[in-house]
Amino acid sequence: MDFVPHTEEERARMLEAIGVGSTEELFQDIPPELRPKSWNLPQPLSEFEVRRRLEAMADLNAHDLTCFLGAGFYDHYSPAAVDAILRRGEFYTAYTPYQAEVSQGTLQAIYEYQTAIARLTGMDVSNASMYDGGTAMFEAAMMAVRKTKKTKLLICTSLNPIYRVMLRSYTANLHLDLVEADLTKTEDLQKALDDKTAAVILQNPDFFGRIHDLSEHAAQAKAQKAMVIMNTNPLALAVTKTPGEMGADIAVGEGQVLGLPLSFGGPYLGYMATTKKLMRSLPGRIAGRTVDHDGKVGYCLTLQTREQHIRREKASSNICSNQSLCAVGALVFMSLMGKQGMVDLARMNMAKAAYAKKRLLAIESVENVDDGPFFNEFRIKLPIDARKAVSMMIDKGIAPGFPLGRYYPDQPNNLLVAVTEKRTKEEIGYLAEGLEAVL
Amino acid sequence: MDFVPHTEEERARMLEAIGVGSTEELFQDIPPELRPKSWNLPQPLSEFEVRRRLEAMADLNAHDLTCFLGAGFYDHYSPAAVDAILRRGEFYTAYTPYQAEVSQGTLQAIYEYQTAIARLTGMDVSNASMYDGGTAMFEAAMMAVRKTKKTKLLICTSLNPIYRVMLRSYTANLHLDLVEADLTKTEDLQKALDDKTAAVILQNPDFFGRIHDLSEHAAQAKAQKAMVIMNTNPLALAVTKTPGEMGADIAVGEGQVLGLPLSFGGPYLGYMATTKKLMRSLPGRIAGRTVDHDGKVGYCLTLQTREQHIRREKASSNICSNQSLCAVGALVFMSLMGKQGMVDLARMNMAKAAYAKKRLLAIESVENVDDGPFFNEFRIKLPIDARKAVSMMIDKGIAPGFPLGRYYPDQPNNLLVAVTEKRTKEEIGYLAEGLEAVL
Amino acid sequence: MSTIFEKSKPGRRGVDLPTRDIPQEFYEATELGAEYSRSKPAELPEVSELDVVRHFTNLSTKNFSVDKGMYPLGSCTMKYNPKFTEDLARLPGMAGLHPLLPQLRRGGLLAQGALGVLYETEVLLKEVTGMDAFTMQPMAGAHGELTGIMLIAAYHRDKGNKKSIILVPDSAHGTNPASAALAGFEVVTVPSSDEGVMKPDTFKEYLTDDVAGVMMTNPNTVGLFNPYIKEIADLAHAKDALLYYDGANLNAIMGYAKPADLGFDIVHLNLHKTMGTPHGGGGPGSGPVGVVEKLEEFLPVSRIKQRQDGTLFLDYDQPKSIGYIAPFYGNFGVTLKAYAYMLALGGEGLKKASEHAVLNTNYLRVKLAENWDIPFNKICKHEVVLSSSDKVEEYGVSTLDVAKGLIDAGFHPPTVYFPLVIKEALMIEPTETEPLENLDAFVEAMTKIAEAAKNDPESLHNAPVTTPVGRLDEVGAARKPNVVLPE
Amino acid sequence: MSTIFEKSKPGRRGVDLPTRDIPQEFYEATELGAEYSRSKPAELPEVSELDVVRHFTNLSTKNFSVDKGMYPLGSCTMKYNPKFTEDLARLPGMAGLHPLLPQLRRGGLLAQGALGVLYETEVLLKEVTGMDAFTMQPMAGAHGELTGIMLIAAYHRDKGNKKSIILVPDSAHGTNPASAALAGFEVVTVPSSDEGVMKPDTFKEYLTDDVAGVMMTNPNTVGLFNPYIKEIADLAHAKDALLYYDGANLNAIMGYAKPADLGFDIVHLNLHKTMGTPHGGGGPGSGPVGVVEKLEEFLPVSRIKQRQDGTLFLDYDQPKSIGYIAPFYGNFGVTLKAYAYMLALGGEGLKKASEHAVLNTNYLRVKLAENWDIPFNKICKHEVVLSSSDKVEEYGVSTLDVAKGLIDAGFHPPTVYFPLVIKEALMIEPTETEPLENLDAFVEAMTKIAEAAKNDPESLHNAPVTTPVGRLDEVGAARKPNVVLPE
Repeated sequence: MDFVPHTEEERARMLEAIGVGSTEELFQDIPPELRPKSWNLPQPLSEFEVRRRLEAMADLNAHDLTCFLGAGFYDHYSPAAVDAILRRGEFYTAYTPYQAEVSQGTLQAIYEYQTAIARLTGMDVSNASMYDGGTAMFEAAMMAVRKTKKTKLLICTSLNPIYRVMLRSYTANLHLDLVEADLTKTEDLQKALDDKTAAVILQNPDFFGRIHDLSEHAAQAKAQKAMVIMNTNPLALAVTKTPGEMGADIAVGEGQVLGLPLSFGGPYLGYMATTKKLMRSLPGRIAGRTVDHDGKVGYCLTLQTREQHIRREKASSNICSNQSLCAVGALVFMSLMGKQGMVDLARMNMAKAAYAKKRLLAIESVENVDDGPFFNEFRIKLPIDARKAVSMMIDKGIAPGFPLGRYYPDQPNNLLVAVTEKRTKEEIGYLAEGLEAVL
Repeated sequence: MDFVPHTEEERARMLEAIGVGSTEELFQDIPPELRPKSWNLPQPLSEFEVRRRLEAMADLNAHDLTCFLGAGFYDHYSPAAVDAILRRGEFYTAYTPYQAEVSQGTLQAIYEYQTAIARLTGMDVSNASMYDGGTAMFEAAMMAVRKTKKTKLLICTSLNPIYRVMLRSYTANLHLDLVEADLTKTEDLQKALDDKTAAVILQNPDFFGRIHDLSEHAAQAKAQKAMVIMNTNPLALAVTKTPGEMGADIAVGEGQVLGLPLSFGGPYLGYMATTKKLMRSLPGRIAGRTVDHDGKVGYCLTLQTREQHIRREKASSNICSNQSLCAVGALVFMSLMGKQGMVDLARMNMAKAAYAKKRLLAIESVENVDDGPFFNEFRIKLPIDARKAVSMMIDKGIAPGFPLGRYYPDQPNNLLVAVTEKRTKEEIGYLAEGLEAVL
Repeated sequence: MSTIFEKSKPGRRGVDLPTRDIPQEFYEATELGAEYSRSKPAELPEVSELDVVRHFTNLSTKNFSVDKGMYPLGSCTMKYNPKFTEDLARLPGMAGLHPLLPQLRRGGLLAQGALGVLYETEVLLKEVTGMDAFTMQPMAGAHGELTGIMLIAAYHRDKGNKKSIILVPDSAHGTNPASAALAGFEVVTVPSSDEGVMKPDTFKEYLTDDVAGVMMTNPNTVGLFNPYIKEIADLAHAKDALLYYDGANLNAIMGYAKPADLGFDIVHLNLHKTMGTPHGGGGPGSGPVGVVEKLEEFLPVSRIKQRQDGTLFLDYDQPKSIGYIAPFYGNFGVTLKAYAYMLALGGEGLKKASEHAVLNTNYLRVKLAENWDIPFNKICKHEVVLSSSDKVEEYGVSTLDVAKGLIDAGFHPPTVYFPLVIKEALMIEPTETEPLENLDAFVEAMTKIAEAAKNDPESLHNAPVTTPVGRLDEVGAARKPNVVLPE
Repeated sequence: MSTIFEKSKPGRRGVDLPTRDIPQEFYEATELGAEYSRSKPAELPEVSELDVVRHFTNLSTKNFSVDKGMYPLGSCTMKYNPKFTEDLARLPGMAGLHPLLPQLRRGGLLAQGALGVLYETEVLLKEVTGMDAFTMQPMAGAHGELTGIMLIAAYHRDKGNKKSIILVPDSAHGTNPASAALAGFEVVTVPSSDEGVMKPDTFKEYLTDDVAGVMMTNPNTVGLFNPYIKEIADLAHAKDALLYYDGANLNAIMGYAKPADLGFDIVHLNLHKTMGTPHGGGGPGSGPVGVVEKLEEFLPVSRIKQRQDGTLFLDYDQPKSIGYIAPFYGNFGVTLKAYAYMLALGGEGLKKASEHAVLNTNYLRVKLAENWDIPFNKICKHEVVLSSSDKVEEYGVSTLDVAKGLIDAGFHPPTVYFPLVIKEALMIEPTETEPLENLDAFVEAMTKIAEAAKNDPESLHNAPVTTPVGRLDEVGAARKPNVVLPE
């Protein structure tokens, strides 16, 4: 099915109006020698056939494993109302709200999203979203580099390894100095900090699920005039000390936990919030509240002089499309959960993870790795290579967690187990029994 | 989850305004002795838990059998745009359009639906839908009884047996005379007709898939001042002679084939169309076009003096809720298919059924039953009880058709096979090979 | 807005069919002879998918709906329709299931999930109503009524009773008398008392030996619970008349009264009212019917039964059954949504729903009484009925004017001119899902309308002015009906 | 309309969590010490599901969208977004899949369907563009650009080239220079000729040894195909500069030219433009990047590869790769929709799409030329650029006035004040899915606006008047930003 509505008769009428004899003539400006030598693409299919094919492909995916995989991306439940709203053509078939008067729906929703993110992070302002947590981290780092005019990024090794690799990729051509170290202890941070440090990059809860108070870290960094960038899980923020409270300059993170499906890696949502002071350095779209000529409240994109379509190579970022619809989805999710619901959801995640950890540590050969508070994920040490254990568990229909050896060669036997509100006591029981059986 | 928004504080404020001390007091008018002795209902569940339960139940259903079951209800493909429209809250969370000014969406859609049904059936007018094909048939019969003031209903045995049974159920208390006979041949009809006959009830394509020209039947009935009611498949109507062309007084049928899911029996849609002459005897809602005080075109429910909320016991029917949303869905389906698409779809069904019939008759022990034109369904005679054959085929993942013995004890070995556009050549091959293997 | 037919362009297509995979000859052979063919194709629209989506998206915006605002349409229970039930009814394992599957040999085992939905819904509804057995087949409330009356007929036929009358109170929904008539009964109307309910002494006057049954709703359409119900039931039963409960108003009493305990023999429920399934612009609904034990054998076939091993099956062996009243198992998709809704609310939630439906209504009652005449201004249940009689007399402002004024204020109007026992009635049912701030806004709108009736009646005569069309010529529409677009 | 925060009522809930099935002690233990806790809960709204659904339903009605009308926003390709792709992206087997699954040992075999979507999409895009290899990771067009520039940097770094300049024509999208700058390059702008395209002789003047790459789109943003492209490419390649193709405008040439054949080394595509996936109010998009063979080794990891046995796997063994640019495989859900779209259209449909996009644009061009100044009024491709300069000078009516006038006529305005090379530009891209009658209606609206500019300019200064708000004080918004609702 193509979606071209033209009938033969209409086509003829249009060609005549244009004054050409054929559609082919409309391409006369493309020199013949540049025309394609091949066009080996499949025959068109009907909607039904495409659906059948995609359904068959979906059936090849083991999406129904009982999921204890997390590592930054979590199997949460998204209430049906979220998708019901996102399915409204008014939201998903619109574009970036350049024309404010006919885009008040998107603009107000984004303004509300920014408000929710600011309140959740304890920061002053938020942008309208970045692509994902990793690109948000890169943009935050660039913001720090631009603002501080310094070149060193000090990165804690408990930052999601994916984001650490992404930072390296993006900065490869930028003559920056990326230093990775375990900065969990403030002593270690103190040692690593110097006056070249543009930013200290930390994560909370960290990649291993551990909850920290990073206030002292932030104070140390500020003392060296380095900016503090914190990556946080927005669901955990319902209960944990906020980047704002800890003194972060920029808060970023992955918004997938706010009602977005795992969807094999995307579309997700990078959130990004900062202080009032840094507002005009923030990359990306920002919606603002204003009034029309009658004093009626309305919303528009604002602070656009930071952006590429105005500033071109001098812009604070190259971003154009962001993850607007995902941001609306996250807002709907946060609205449904609400003030108390978010806290309860966070706590349910914590409680179930704690229960799972207790169940797993009850297995004789399983060792504890971390003490102290943790969110919905934790490390355990297995007596065998975790990759192997995972593989055996998958055969039982359970994805028991993420084998840390993949990112941390010194932790081959460590398994990172995530437990969300979706995991029942029964399923946690299966996990524990299954794991005991394969060890 | 309940959906009560009230907070404690609000409840207290409201009770105070009402002047009662508790919600309990609001039920003081229900005498204590009438209060429930038990309330053994389950604990509330969260949305996630309900979803899990229903998903588990859905997994118990063998909906993915390759489906050659029809018998009046067919496995057609419904384009995604149909459901996308039906999912708009504006359509599905509205009620019967009593207040025309705020219901122009539903009203115009129903007017368009009526137009499509009238054009498809070749009749003058249509109502806004009945519950299903069977209740539409009953209402049509009642219309004929009321109009003709006669008491005999002459019913062809090739009318869907379900509808025949329904007619008997509904008329049990009405002192009518229901006569069933094979009226396929006009001679037989002629014999059965008499001056007590209120209506002759026929089906085309009939229950066995056979296509007839019922013009002569209609003429004969009219000669006896009996009304002619025809049950037709609206998809077949894209190509077959219409009730209007054949001289029917009332056309009814099941609209499920117009883009509605099988959904284990409903919600479906009974369509009902008639002549201008009989318009004011038509039961059910009807939308009409009119103008407002400025002459602007608008739509409203019309001819309401036929209806129960005005006429009470003198109404032409008791119907109140109909299948409005299903009618909108059917309209969207017919719009997407369009004039030519409906013809093409009907033909594809016919062609595939013809191909399947040829493949099945190629099996040595399978016998032909009917000659002559047929739509997307046909009878074959097996060497064994068709019920048994069906059971064995289901074990192969194929629902090969409907064993006619269930309704026609004299046809134990006959199988009614339906083939829609969704069945591929490959699947038809499996059917033929599978059947050959079990016979 | 032009119709989809007027947007048609010859040759335009909205959809592609699957690739032709069988030999071309079979397509060629589909040409029917003139004898069997329609003379020309039906003039359906020729439009693109985009045309269709735009047309219906834009059409939809001309509707008011629960998803947009308060819809206090009395006796219709326009409560919130939870979104998740929409998804569940579309699960492929449910929506894709052929209804004949369980009627094949051993096919029941292939549809245990779907049968389970039906069976478990019956179990829940039995406890909600106190009834002994249910059928899920009726496809709407009025269809349930008709089924109920057919059961009454079957009961008396079986007992050899000759009874031809159904009693209906004057405040009944129009469907009640219409259903009774459609099933072949004579309808006799019983007047209400000045208390607003039917009283036993009046009832007795009408209760002849010919009375086969009595159709009531309790609370009734003025929102009042009839406290004499048990007495009425006893009187009826003494004459072997059956008592029928119109469940349209059940949202008022869940957990506080069960129709069976009140003496009713038959009940229909409106799942699209009480159980939160959407109304769809006028359907599909679902009107399951429950009965006391003595009537169970008359219920329509098939019945869903459970075997010893816990599996479910369809039982057709019901010799006294009234037969089929639906082709299969009712509006299954609607039943499923209601089932999911009941699971979500649980017993607690259902009771809470009724409590708050009643709380909201009484709150409106006391607030509205400040500016409006309420003929029965006392504790009511799910709905309250106002009268604009005084506004008509004093200012020439009719109930219709009030309704249209509410539209301009952003509300869907209440049910108007019903029940018939109250002149110029406005029947208001807020339901439990409407928050307090909306009730207050509604009261404020009604107060302004009361003021406008006095100070600026013209503004109400001219209302609505905020809608795509103004008041329509309904008389003209009925006089010269245009119900199909001419070709 | 008040915000969702202003609708909040203390204690109101929108959702229930699953039943607590583990011992209560574990919940009690979730209380973090003050050290780790936020001092007070985040002030998120406290609202019901109904509140939420109404709020966002009503908000949505304040948006223009493709589903409602013509949206000729130049360079954005606001074509119709087929509905079925929405359903497919939500298939549980796709939407429910954890991205780390294929990174577990033997996990790839558990995600063959998802890997297949990615792999087959790459295959299709390779044929559409002529490129030798693709990555699906970039999550938007600008992200693709950044990835492309990173590839240029990696290429030169690998060869030991010291090149620091990226050339960008003056008509380029703003993302081009911004992307180059973000990747650490110096940007030099090359002017267009009076033919509207960059010419080889001008290009030569800018093509120093320091030039690492050239970013172009062809057709460019005035809708013109640059016929000198091959010559430009040869010049660039002679200096070992790479040629980058901004695929935003690919909808103009599918089947008529492949970027690889034109001499481009790198291309990004906008699946949310050319491949019909929805724009989502500003994303998510998808900006896959294709490269010629010599650049393949630099593509981001992971790469999707096929084994001998036909199974697919993720290949991380790419030592020269620029690394990760996305956490996983890009906006997979968007890729899936684009894949389904391409399967539906097939080669034939994609070519037809471009033909009709160009047909529609040229039709608008000749019709609009009657009343509007079109600086390059010749055969164009997917978009045509008007100038309101004359209207500004003669009547004081600006491009912005014209845009707002179009809103009142029921259309989304074109892109305005871009490209910068045309003063008071109106950049119009109708796309192929817009039917003729809408193009005619658009021309009529533009003709009326041209007349209004002359006869009633005030009406345009005051436009729009049909919208929820009038023209907003954007200057004030930027001067005193209110970007977060105060608590």
